[in-house]
Amino acid sequence: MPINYYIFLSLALFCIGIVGVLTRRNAIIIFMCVELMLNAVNLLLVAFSKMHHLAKITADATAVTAGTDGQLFVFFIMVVAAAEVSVGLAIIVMMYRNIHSVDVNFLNRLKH
Amino acid sequence: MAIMQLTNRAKPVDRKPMTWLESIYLWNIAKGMLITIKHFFKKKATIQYPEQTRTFSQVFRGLQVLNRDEEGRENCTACGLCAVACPAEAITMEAAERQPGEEHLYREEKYAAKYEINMLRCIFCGYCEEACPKDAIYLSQTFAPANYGRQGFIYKKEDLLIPDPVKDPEGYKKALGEKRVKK
Amino acid sequence: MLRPPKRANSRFTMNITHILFWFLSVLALFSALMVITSRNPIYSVLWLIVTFFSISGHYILLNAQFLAIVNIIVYAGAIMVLFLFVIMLMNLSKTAEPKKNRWLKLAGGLAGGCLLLVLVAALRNTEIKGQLAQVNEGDIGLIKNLGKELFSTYVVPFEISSILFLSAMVGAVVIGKKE
Amino acid sequence: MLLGIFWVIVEKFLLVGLIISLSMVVAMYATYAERKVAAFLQDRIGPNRAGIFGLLQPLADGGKLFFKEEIIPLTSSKFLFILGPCLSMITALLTSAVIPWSTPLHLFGQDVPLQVADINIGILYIFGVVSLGVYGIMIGGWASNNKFSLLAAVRGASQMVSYELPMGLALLGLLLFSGDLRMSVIVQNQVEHGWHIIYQPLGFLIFFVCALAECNRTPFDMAEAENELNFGYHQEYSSMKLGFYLFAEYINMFISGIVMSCLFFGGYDIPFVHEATWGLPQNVMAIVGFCVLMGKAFFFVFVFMWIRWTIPRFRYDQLMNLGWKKLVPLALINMVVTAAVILWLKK
Repeated sequence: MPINYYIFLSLALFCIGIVGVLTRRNAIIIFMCVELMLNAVNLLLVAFSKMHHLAKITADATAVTAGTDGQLFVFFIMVVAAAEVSVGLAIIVMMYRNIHSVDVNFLNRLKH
Repeated sequence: MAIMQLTNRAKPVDRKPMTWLESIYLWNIAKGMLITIKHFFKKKATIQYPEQTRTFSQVFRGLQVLNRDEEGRENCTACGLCAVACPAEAITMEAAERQPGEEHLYREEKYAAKYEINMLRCIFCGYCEEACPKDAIYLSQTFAPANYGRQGFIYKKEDLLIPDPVKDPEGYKKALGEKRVKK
Repeated sequence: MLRPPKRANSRFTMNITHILFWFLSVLALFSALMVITSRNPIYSVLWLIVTFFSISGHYILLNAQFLAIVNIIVYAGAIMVLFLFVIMLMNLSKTAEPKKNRWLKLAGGLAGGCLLLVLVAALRNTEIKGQLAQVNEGDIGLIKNLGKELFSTYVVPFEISSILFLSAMVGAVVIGKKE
Repeated sequence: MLLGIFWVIVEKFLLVGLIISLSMVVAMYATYAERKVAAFLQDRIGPNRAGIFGLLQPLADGGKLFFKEEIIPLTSSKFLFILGPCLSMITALLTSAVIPWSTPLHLFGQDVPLQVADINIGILYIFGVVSLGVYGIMIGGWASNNKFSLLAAVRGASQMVSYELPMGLALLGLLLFSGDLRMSVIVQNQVEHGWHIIYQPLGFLIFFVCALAECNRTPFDMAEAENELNFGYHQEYSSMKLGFYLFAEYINMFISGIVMSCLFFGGYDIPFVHEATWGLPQNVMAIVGFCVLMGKAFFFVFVFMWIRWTIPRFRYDQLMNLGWKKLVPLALINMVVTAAVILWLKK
């Protein structure tokens, strides 16, 4: 599969995520759009890793592990995303408890 | 002790915090499961109702029956004592005079033309049986079958009368029940 | 913009893999769009799960089986459940998002579109555009190879990430606790 | 070549169809068995009117569910309301795809493996599907727009998410033994080296408890606590949608029995004998192996029921304490000890 397709697909997903972050005011949905962007990057990383692998292995048949690091990055991104979600959602719950809303526009004041 | 102890059967509750081994519950669960699996192989207590029936006790008070004497004549004279005795006011009746030629039907000069017991009101206390001077009503060892309508629980005289001992001696015996036979 | 270029590879034939690729791509894009356009947050979450599934499908096409299943377990099975949990507990769907400035929405969409346009234009003629990603074969995505690499070369980052996890857990508990 | 692929596809479709219908039939009769076991444990006889020994009772129950009135609450969100039970059913059926049901059959001159897909990540696949099982409950409970349903759904979901963790950790010790995630390799490993239960009794115990929790069976039936949450997450459901939920529970039970026998009790292996020396034809061996696997699974299903009719429900805090403070540390200890022993033996 040409790598171009994957690049454009990931770009499209990433930009959809960005549009979501820009247009929505619900903190949870903004958060979800961030996850979407992370996933777009993940997809591209995996595609690149496979591309890299193919290029290396056609040149040198012994390079069987070439490209593994790309997928491991994805693994680490998932780990970080999981940690981020747990803390982020705790913050959103906290915010909801304080101002009874998850609208980010209400957060532009420091004092409540 | 604030409360006086009446018996020594009360078991003091152990309120010690659970030890770690207890708090994974395994041992107690195993004990419980042993008990239930023992019951798995025990004899079952179920009685398959319509086919098998439980024998009633001698003093069981079931549906009322209107009695006849050995020649098949109705005992009831519509005196109304049972209706008076009934605490639930379940019994109503209408009396009529016996016409000549009806001697083989009714034992005395007066008989009940209508006799109704509302089984939804009846509490099966047996006072009607005690009140009856003619041994005309007694409580048998059957109970009212289920019905679809309330009207079905108002038992008419036809429903209550015992089978004729002359025409249907077996049915009569059966309806008379054990405790009557013994008397 | 996702149409295959006219001067496509001569090896390009429409087989099952390609059909699956297009199907999964369209599904991913459509459900991602639904995520940002749904009014009810619950529907957003569900569409996001569909997106993750189609991305997992892409991983399977790329024979990255481990990542595919981890993506499902971690994202669909844990993270999205957390989201759903929070939304249900707050009962957010009742209070729909208030109508907001349409111009702002338009501006947001426009900005995102411009970014997409610029990036696509920039990346249209990269030097790697002719290269292929290996599909359906190659076993670097299998758990054996990944595990070997992870626990030899990347063992320090792995341990650090576990510490990160622990601190995130503690942090979440501390933040979420009622004082 | 193309014909070969075609036959493989036909074969897999047949196998999938067989497995699904098998799970359905087993689930149907599991409802009957549940009632019978409950009755026997309580000194009763149980259903015995429909057919001999009441064997047609599941059909009667199913017929009743089918012809009940379908009610969709006015204020629910209709699509999700229907999606919930469907998801439950789908995730319950999906798990069976990686299970090796027996040794290969020999049909029409070729070996037919009795496994839908022997994928590289077998066990992880099971975990993935299990982790999706939450959605059926959550969506159904939320879509009903009823606070009892919602509470039950939230409770059930947090229970299932919490118990997935010790479940996975308990399996790590086993995976250290087998060195592979493929189900067929795990079973084969036990045929050669003895069942995993011998090496991993603690791991099995933890896995079993977690399997109970994942199937939402008593003592962990937080999601449908009848006496505190009325009827749990499927309170608003009626007719076949309710049937789907109930069915999914029994399918889950059956599949988890199968999974446990595959992981810890040797799958289709017959204990204490070396059946390869019997010299039976391959097909007969396959059928015998299948029956053995089913026997083990049915035993687990029976134990599930036995536990259900013995133990009362845990309180919610007890449940969480047990999961996070008891099972997770135990599973961790189990894993570390196993790893140390393996390392020591290898050295």
